[in-house]
Amino acid sequence: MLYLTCPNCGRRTVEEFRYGEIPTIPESITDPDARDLDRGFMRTNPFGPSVERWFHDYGCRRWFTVTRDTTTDEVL
Amino acid sequence: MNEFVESRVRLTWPDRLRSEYDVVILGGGGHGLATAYYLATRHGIRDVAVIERGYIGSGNSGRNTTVIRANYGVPEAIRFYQRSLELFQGLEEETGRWIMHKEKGLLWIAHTEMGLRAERARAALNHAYGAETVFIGPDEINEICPQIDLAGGGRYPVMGASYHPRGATARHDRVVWALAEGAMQNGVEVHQNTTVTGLKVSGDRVTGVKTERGDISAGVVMMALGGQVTMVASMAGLRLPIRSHPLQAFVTNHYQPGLDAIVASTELLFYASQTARGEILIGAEIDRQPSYSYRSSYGFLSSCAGRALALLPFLADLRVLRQWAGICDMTPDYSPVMGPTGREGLLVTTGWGTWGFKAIPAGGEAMAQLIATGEMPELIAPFGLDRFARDLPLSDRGSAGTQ
Amino acid sequence: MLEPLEATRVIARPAALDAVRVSPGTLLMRLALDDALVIGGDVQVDDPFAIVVPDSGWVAWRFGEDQLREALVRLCAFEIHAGLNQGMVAGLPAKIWIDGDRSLVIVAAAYAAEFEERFR
Amino acid sequence: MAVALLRQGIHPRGGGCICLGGDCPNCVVEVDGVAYVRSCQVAARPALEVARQTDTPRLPDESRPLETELRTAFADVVVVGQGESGLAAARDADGTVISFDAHRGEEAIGLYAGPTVVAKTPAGMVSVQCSRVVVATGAAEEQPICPGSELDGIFTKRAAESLRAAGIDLGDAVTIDEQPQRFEGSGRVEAVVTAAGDRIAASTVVVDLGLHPRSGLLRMGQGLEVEVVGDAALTDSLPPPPTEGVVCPCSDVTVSDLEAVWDRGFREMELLKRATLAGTGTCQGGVCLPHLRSYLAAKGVSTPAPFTARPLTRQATIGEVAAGYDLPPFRRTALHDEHLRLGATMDRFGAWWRPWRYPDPEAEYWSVRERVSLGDVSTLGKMEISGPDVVALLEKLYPCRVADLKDGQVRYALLLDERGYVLDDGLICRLSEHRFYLTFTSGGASFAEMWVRDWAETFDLDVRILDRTMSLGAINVTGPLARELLRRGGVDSPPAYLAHVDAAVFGVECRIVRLSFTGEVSFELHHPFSDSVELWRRLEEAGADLGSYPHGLDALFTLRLEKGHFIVGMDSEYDSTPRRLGLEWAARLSKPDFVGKQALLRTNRLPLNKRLLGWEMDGPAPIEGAILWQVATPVGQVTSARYSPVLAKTVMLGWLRSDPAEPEGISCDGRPVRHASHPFYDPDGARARA
Repeated sequence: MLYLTCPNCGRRTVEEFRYGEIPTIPESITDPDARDLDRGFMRTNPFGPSVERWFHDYGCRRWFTVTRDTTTDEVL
Repeated sequence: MNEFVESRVRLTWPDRLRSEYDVVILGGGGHGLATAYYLATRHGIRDVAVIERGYIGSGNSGRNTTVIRANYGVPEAIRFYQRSLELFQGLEEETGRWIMHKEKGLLWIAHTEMGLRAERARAALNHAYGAETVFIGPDEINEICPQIDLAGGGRYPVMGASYHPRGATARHDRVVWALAEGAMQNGVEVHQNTTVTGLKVSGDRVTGVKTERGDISAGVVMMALGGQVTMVASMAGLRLPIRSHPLQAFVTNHYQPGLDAIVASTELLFYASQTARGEILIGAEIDRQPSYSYRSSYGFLSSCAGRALALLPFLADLRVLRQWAGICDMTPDYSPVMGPTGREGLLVTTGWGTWGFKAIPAGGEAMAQLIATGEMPELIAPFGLDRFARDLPLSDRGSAGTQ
Repeated sequence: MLEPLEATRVIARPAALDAVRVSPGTLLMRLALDDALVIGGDVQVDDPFAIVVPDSGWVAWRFGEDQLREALVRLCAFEIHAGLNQGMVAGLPAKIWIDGDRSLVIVAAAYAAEFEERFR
Repeated sequence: MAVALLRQGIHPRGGGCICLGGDCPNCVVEVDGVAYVRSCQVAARPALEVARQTDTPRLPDESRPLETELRTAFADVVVVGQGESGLAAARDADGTVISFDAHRGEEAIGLYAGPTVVAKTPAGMVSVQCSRVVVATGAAEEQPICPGSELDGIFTKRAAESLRAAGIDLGDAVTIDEQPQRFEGSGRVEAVVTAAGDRIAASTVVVDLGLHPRSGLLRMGQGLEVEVVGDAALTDSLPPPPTEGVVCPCSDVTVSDLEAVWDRGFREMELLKRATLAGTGTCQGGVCLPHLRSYLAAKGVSTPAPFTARPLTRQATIGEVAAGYDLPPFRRTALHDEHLRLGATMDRFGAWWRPWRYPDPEAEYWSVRERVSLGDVSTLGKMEISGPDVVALLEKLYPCRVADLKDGQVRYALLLDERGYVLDDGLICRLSEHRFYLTFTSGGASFAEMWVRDWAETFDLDVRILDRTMSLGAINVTGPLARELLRRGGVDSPPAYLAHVDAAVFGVECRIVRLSFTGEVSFELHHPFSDSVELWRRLEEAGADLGSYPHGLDALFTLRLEKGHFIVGMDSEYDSTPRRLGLEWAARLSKPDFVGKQALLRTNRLPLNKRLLGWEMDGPAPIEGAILWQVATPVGQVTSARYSPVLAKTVMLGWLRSDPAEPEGISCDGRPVRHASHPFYDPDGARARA
């Protein structure tokens, strides 16, 4: 039972939200096709702090950004 | 003694970790051990070490809901899982071990016209590609599984189903042990409690692995890691199309056999079956957020129970014994990734999402063939990592069982 | 106690919404920084790009605050405070306005039938 | 209940050491048809039906309606356990405190993130969100592990005290404080042989073997704000290693079973557990865990950690844990009752109830093709968007041009994801220079709002966004006489094809959007939700003498298929690029940028592996999903197939997955099919534009 705090609506269970990823592409990938491919399919899949977007589906219907530790689900 | 005590498998552990093997397999779960098993038994490649961080089968191999089926949504997957289903059918005879394999038939229930359309299409496609599946109506559903409430609690009327008679279950741990034993008997070394700390890289080539117990050189390194594959791959500068999500499940106390079929609903997003021991095992969709946390949630338990009851109300009085979570590596197209990585000497089998257990024998067989021959087997050629660059994804979300 | 809600929806710059004053008896619910639902009155907002439209897509139930709080213990998993609360109630998206005898539960009209059944 | 049974001389399970603490499986019974109920944790009440439980109970045949509910509470501190230390913790805690007392039947069943404690209480299920949890669950008494432990007449010290306090005479009870060698007797204990080898005759034996902390909740709460007090905080000292007898009474695992699997190489705690099933039964290791650890320690395994604690610590039924969960809600359009009045069969499409068929399917179809028909399209996604940067945003979001749209114009558009795959489709209506009205598919509406908002924020563009899906109704007036019906509603100048106007229809303010999905003249009347019923009825009345009959989804699917319109998610797949769908014109690659453009540039250079094509065949339609065969090889799959009354043949859309050259020798359902260009009906669109 993970909880998130919507800056507009307050603390809610995760069931109220939708997850949104912030893609991170290594700067070393400079070729436009390779960047595009990486953005479309490859994932950093962070083990630890992860900056991500959440949409408050059941509330204000706005996005917000949180940092969450993916090993504990704790919001940092 | 209960009849389920493992009384035949014998595991033989090596004394020491050597500094060189022909093949090093990272991950002592079903896929890693199956690859080792087939390398040793089919190809005579025995100088193999399987490196496991915990105990064998401690990852998803010991946390899944044990369904075996081949009714997938793209031809390439149907062929692959059909091969796996057939290997499972022969695994007890081949290994001489009781893996509690039992064919019980699998029902995917539809509750709307759109659901009917999807299940009819699934049946047609699977039939065409050799995985027996038929579309059936409520009367036949009732015959196969009389416990299903055809009214669906008033909200989810049972309008039809695709029925996959060869759908089966087996005991996950016993599959792992049978393969481990078979590999060990043929010379494979399985090293438990050994954590990989890095990959040995020389230019574009991976030449071995670093572990807490010392470095190992290897002709081929194969990653068969559930949950940790992104991190290990990054040690070779490799990026993967993987996001790791928890998948939760729960189980009841044990009861006499009575739920004969595996029951699933893609709309209600749950599936239920009865284990050989008599427990009712219920699983659902993955958690939406990527996470490596094994912590269970009450929200999952409550909603999964509620959805299961809509179709199987007789479950209401069964006692919940425990709930748990596994970590599923999900690809963007909901199909696994098998084969070369673009780094010489490094292979991967990953993206096993919610469908890894059923693929254990075929995945292991194909990866062993790849290692032994250097050629990508035809059966898994479409599952290569290069499919994304070639824009040939194998979109199979509808077959995840939980989507 | 179900009633269709005749409201006005205002999407505007947050600062423009901050400056809005409504007459007594008009209820302005600030759904988000740039979003307000106005019940029972007109609203003028200083934003040429504002979207101000009549919004009849909601239904409301009126309760006394105590009665509502007691019911919500069974129906929602978050803590209710005075004023506007938005979140999952009885499994569907709802807005709860807590203000003594003027307390309301508001859901999209498309969910009215479901909500009525679940609120019992 | 256990006490009540014992008072009558009935051992709840027939035998086994009784603890009365909820720690062992030795008092489980079937209560009112529910198996595995620990009788020591249930208050005896008149009319409860209690039955002796077999080792493997039968599955219930049916279920009884469940009255349980889940209540949510909030507190600063939750104290689990109300022994001395629990009471003290509750007394000394700052802020609000909620306590659970197992002696009052309040059992915490799990500790979850938050922290959140879920408990089963006589009043129902309770979920408490708090800042801190105090685990004061005390300690369990060690159970005897030796031959004969399954006999009746063995009690832990605390159980004996409780029974005596309840006035039950334990007769010649002897107390032992070390693990005995064995119990003797048949059914009921007759003697105990102590560790020292002394045989003591007794019909009741009280065992006082030490305590093991009830640490399940604590272990479950690792990483959370959890504190442990009292006996639950005891250091767990290991008992002497078991040598004989049943270690795990839930799964009937003996010491010799442990020996057998140990010898076979199962030497990790988890492997030992999984190979024997010790610890996987009712008490989840409550009895056997200390002994398993001791067994392994004696084998030289250094301090074997207890196995992972997982919920539930105490048991609840599936029905009980489902309490408080509400199934996903279904939506109704404002016209739901109108459809029922007209006799429609309703079906769910995504989240919405929609009319699938009305009583006369022929009339549904022909009224569109020859007269006029009403369709409820209120479920379409609808969005109003304005702002100084609105054109810039839409130019980025859509693969077609947006800036050149004139006020009042409408354009059909695809929505692509970053991989160049079709996410959704819909209309772009320009209201004024900085104001647009967008539509999306019924299934795509919810996602579309997230999508548009996300990109607006990502590009930091100044726009106002309002999703109007749930607040506007929409009625499609379609057919050759649609214009006449609108005229009767007071609309003298309806919009031209691919244009829109705002006008009153029968007094209802509408945004009239003209396009055509059915292939005939079509006006979508978007209007306030509260006016839907009025508008529908007025249109129905006014159209009666025109031969108007409403059409549902089933007819619509045929009508649109005749026009060759694909439906996102039904005909398209995850990887459907415009090229694969034959809609390359919909993506203008000469635009500076749009979401998915780079992907299209990249993938358009690759060989084309599959295409969505039009097909036709004689005779009735095969199932949607039928396979396309080339001789004996499957080469594709039909996604939509309908018999077209107006064309007197079957028309289909379907994927061809082989070489994309002109396909030949294709069959379906055992009959030949022909690749055919679509639209199948009115290919130049003269009727829609009329």
